[in-house]
Amino acid sequence: MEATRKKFDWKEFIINNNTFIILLLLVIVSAFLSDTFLTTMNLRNILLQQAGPILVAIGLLFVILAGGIDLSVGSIMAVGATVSAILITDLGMHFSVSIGVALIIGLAFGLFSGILVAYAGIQGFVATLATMTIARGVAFVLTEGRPVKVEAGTISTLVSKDFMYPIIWITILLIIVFTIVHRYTGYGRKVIAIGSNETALKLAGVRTKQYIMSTYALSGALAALAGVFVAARSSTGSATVGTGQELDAIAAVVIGGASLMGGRGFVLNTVAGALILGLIGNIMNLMAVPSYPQDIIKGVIIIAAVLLQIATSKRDRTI
Amino acid sequence: MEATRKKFDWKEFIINNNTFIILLLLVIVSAFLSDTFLTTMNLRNILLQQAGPILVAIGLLFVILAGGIDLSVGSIMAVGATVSAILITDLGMHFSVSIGVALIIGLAFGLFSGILVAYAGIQGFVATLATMTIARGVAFVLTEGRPVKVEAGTISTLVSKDFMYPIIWITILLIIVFTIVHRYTGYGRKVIAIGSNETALKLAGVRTKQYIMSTYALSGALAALAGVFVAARSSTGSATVGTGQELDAIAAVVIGGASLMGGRGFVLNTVAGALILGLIGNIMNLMAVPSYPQDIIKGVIIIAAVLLQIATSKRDRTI
Amino acid sequence: MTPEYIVEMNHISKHFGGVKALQDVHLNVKRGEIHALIGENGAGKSTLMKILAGAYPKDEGTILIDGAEATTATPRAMLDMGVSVIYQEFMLAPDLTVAENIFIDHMQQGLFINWKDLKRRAKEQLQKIGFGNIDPGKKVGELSVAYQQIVEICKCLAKDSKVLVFDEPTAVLTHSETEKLLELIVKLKQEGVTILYISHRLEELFAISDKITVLKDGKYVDTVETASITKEQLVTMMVGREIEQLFPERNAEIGEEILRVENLAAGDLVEDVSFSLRKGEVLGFSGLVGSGRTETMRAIFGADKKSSGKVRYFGEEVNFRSPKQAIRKGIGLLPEDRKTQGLLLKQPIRYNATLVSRQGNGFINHKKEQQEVRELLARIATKYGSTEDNADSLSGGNQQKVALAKWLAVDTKVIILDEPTRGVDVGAKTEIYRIINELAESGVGVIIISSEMAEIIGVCDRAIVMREGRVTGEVPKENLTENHLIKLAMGV
Amino acid sequence: GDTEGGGSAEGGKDGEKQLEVGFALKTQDSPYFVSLADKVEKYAKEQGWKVTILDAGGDVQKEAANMETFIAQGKDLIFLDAIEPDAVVPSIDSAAEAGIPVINLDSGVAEEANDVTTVYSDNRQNGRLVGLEYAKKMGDEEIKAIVLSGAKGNVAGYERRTGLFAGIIEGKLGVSEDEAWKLAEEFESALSSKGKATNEEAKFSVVGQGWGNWTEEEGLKAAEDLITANSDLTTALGENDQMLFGAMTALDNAGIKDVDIVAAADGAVDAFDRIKEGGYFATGLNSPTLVAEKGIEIAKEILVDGKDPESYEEVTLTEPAAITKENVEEYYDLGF
Ligand SMILES: Nc1ncnc2c1ncn2[C@@H]1O[C@H](COP(=O)(O)OP(=O)(O)OP(=O)(O)O)[C@@H](O)[C@H]1O
Ligand SMILES: Nc1ncnc2c1ncn2[C@@H]1O[C@H](COP(=O)(O)OP(=O)(O)OP(=O)(O)O)[C@@H](O)[C@H]1O
Ligand SMILES: [Mg+2]
Ligand SMILES: [Mg+2]
Repeated sequence: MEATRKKFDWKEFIINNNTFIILLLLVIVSAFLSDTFLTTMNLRNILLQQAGPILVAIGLLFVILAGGIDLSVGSIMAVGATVSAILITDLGMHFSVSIGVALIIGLAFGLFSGILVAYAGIQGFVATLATMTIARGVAFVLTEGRPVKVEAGTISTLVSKDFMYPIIWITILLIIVFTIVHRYTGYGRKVIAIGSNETALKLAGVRTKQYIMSTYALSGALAALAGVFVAARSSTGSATVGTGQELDAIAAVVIGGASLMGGRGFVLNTVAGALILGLIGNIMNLMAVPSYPQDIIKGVIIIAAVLLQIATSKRDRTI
Repeated sequence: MEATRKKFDWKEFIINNNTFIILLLLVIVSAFLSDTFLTTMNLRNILLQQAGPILVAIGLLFVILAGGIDLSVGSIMAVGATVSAILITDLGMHFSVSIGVALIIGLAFGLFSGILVAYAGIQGFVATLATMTIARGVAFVLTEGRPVKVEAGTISTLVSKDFMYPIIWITILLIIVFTIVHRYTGYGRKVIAIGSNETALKLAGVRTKQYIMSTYALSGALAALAGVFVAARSSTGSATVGTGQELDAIAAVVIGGASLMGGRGFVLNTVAGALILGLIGNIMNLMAVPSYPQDIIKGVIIIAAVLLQIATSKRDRTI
Repeated sequence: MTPEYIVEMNHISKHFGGVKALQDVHLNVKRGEIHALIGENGAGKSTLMKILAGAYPKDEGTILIDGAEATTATPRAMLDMGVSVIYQEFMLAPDLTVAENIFIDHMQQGLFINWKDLKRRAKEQLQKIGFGNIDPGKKVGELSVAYQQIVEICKCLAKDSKVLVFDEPTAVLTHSETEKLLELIVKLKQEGVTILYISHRLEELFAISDKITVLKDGKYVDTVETASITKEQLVTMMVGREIEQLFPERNAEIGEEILRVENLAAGDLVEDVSFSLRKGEVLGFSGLVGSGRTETMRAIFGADKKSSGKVRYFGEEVNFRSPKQAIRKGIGLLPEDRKTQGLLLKQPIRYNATLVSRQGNGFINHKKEQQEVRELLARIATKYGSTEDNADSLSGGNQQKVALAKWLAVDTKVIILDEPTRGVDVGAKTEIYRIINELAESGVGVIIISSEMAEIIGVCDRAIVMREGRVTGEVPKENLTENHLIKLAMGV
Repeated sequence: GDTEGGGSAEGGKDGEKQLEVGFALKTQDSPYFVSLADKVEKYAKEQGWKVTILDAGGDVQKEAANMETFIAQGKDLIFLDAIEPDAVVPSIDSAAEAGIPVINLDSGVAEEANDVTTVYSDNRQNGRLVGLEYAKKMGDEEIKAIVLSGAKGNVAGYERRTGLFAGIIEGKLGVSEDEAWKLAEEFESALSSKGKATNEEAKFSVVGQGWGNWTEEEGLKAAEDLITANSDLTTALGENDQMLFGAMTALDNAGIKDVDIVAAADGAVDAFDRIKEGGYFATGLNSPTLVAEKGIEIAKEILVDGKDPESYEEVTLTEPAAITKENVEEYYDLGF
């Protein structure tokens, strides 16, 4: 109800939206660099490709908000992909049930990390490094190293054109849900508060351990879902799914402006961060940039994006 | 000059030496599990295999002590391996010169990360993630993706039996040097202090940025040397060297009891941490544990080791 | 029948490693009284309160709230029993807004948070205690320390507790805010809330408390009616000896001018500051919280950028771009917040004490260093276990001494002390004043920023008063009175 | 019996010493290698030998460690599937020094290595044969292709794609094999430095290279981007079958038809089925069964029959072949 009308503050606007501005810049540059970039087909591909990474990054965001880190997401993707495939193929389950089971198993792996961190007091980096190794091992043991082919018309429904590409809609829905959870629920705010000052919350009588544990569980479940997406896209559940995805996901969260110290970060910015990373790969492929320099360029763009982040949010110098 | 003689405090002793005790336990168990474990040949193999990982972990320890993290070590190993090989093969350099150049280039990559972190204010995780990508790309570009064969009798001198396996001696020497640097020099003291409270140190007149940068440079140089070791052992410089080594190195540092928050950690414990990880691999090989369950077992042992760490160093519960 | 005591703590013991923080301590508080808790730094006051709050488990003893024994002493359980604590170290989440922090454990009433409503409720709470000017939508990390303290208080008040514990709430507040807070506490008492109050500022205790319990070295000394005791008697109970003079005499010779600041501007706040400092002089800086004293000194010291103005040091114009340059020239600064800026809490006391003196990267002789540190700490009568214990094992006052010790280990010509006695007990305070005197007597120019006017008056040769980033007055020793200082600070 | 997993080579008390062999495998993350390991294990057991398999997970250092473990345990013979041809030489030589013969399976190693022989299906020749078949099919038509590669820095992958290029160029231009290899290497080199490569005369161009990590899902992703940028392509080349399966899905999704799927070498049963159906042009024969059979046969000659390990040729090739619709039935049982 404030009557004063403020002049539009450009600086403030840029600071608050720097991730989105970087994304926009990248889209514009890409559109100039390649004719095919803005085609429906390419944009749809990007969405289909990035749906999984976006979910993984969102799950990770919550872990990071609470001051943790999760390296196991890539491996849990593999568990999600292989479990859902095996249940359909070997046990003849309906694909929706198999997805449910895969999510629960992903959640269980997350819980495992969460218990190690919250209750056993192991540093998140190490606990999830261990879970990462274990989950990958489990995926390989389950499939005996052979990709499990899934019958068409089951899990592939998730990417079916006839149903308007469900995974895109699921992802958009989850983005909305988690934006709300982050901003409008006590859960979201407590997770942020824990990353900001855990002791304060404990002393306010909040069972912080449960919350910390829950973020890992959430991250595990979303990673498993991302794995299911991969399985759906290739109609195959393979134990190699998601290799290295953890680093991309962390990069996405940071490019989205979150602090790895916890307490600061937003869902939509994280989504933008994941898309930025995805776009970099996409445009280099479209332009047929030679493969070996691709890594170098990707590294440089990550640095540039983060520097832009920092430059547009710079506060006064203090020691 | 305190005159009081204390009774030997077992509890204190265990707390202070828990990493070494875990290592010892593992050695004893391994000796029981496998006859070949305690053979000279196997022990020598372990030393030759772990020389590189130990150096990488020590470099990383300094970064971590100062409150940072370095994901680029694995890729810098690849740069070290390929550069040293190419200089000998393509430019006909003497191998000692080529090693020197490789170290300098490794150091330069470390400096690059260090500048990004200390001066540009990028979070260490992301800066080194970018460097990791870039360094790997550089290694691929340099070799055009194909391993570079090095003539026998050059770089392989480093692992020659006739010279009593120089890399083992170099590693032991460096362990001693860095133990002294950590414990008995102002440099080591400052690195630890930065990890505890950088602001306090700045206000005490220390140019903390230089020190932070230097830890990354050190880590880069040691990683390159570890890469040279790999090249020496295989007489080949390959761009795929060191893939995933960063995670093992971080695990080694943490199993060695260091805190990823900075300020706490010891060189010898880190060495023990690296050896623990190495032994786990070695004994599973000796026992021919199938490769998929190996991952699972490795994860479980990491957790067990860290839990033992925590259990033997438990302080009073406080919030 | 309601029991006589609302809080009954009996035979409480607690140790941290080898340190016996509390031994067989009693604390009995009647309903509706303001009960003060006093003792030297490290006497165990905060520990006792943390045990009451369920933050620390006790080794032994019983706690009864309103006659009911607290068997499961977790923060949640104690909150449910009606005990809230405003901690000495702020317990806020800096990344969340004021409103969220105030209602941290009950943000939403329905499924979702109603931000408008949350902010409105927070505003109401803030207004209730007279700080309606704090924006409930602002992040706590962006507030000044004083305002953070207010939020912390507000957060506990929002819980409708039966028992409220204030652990040194005024250490970071200035005069006017302290007044407001004390008024509020009295009002709460009238509303039937029982108050436990900890402070090192004796005049506050005498102003509001009904009873005082004294702790010393982790042991219970006595509980007395405030009305029946004098300040001197109380100090003697606390310290175990008489303190003749809070502010010891100084015989420093004030010499030539060594530092001159002209029209200094820095940051958003400091606009036009000029003053000079002489050899052997103790110069006070007074003013309200946020008046820009800290920022002025940081700019001089090279910790922040100057935007304009000149600094002359021994007649020569200097422009320090980093603390290192200032330190090289012989200027030292003790920052106002020892926890975040002054100490390496998780490192040995020894490392802290040699933080400035050990600038080189060469070899360290640990034995020699230990000896040096022991001598240094003995000089300023620091209480500690071993030089190898971590700094966070020390009590507040002794932490402050260790932070100060690092400057005593080097030769300084000018030393700036920002709130040097914040949270320090009377006994330790006199010792710090003694150290200040020694420094001045040896020819060092000393600048003291203090929000305690008594301190400015008692210790300084001259005082500068600041308000909103400008110097509003310079007061010579003979004119140093509270009245005068307040007028200049408030701009009336 | 505490010899379970231990290092003891003793069999029964009076019985003959049980032979122990080790297999140092480069990775076990795809069906080919899983199948190779299974076959080696199976055939060795049929001989009554004890087999230990150690997997390097694609890590050169781990591979060296695995070799060292076998040497320390005093295995009677080591099978090796090397990650890199040069990097593994010191390990092979120290095995030889310890009197342990090493037989390379599936991957070639540098010539100077002191091994018995290398049993493999020649990646280069397989690629070339497939390339030749494909050139024959295309005749004078232009080939505009994308190529799906496995992992950066992988030697087998390099050999396979270069082989494909050589075969196509040789078939289209009718030059000698040597000449074709030279042109193919130039072509590869252009591809790796510019991201595209063309041989005008042969009317053959590669418009983009994607990295599929040998897997279907990553092959799909890489192919999607490449297809989008080049919707008028005629051919998807690949270094194995799995990645090309991904490419087929991508093509399907994009509604692009009539693109030929050409794999340099592999031999998944799945691929054979698709070749039969006609949706898949060809793949090179890389049969784990053949490699394992031949390897065990040589091992038996050395260990049991006492044949001189030095007497073997540098390489023992299993038959390379381009498997197309015409001959797929013949090879079907060798698939995996
Ligand atoms: N978490 C802890 N770990 C170790 N020792 C502690 C801890 N907390 C307090 N102590 C020790 O317990 C004793 C009592 O400390 P406490 O903080 O209760 O003193 P205090 O009376 O509140 O002092 P101050 O007036 O300085 O706040 C001190 O010796 C202190 O060093
Ligand atoms: N790091 C910071 N972040 C945000 N605001 C700050 C910071 N440091 C100081 N401020 C603000 O600048 C103002 C001036 O602070 P400064 O500490 O210089 O004042 P002061 O007169 O020294 O008061 P105090 O008694 O609190 O030390 C305060 O209102 C505070 O809110
Ligand atoms: Mg206290
Ligand atoms: Mg201040």
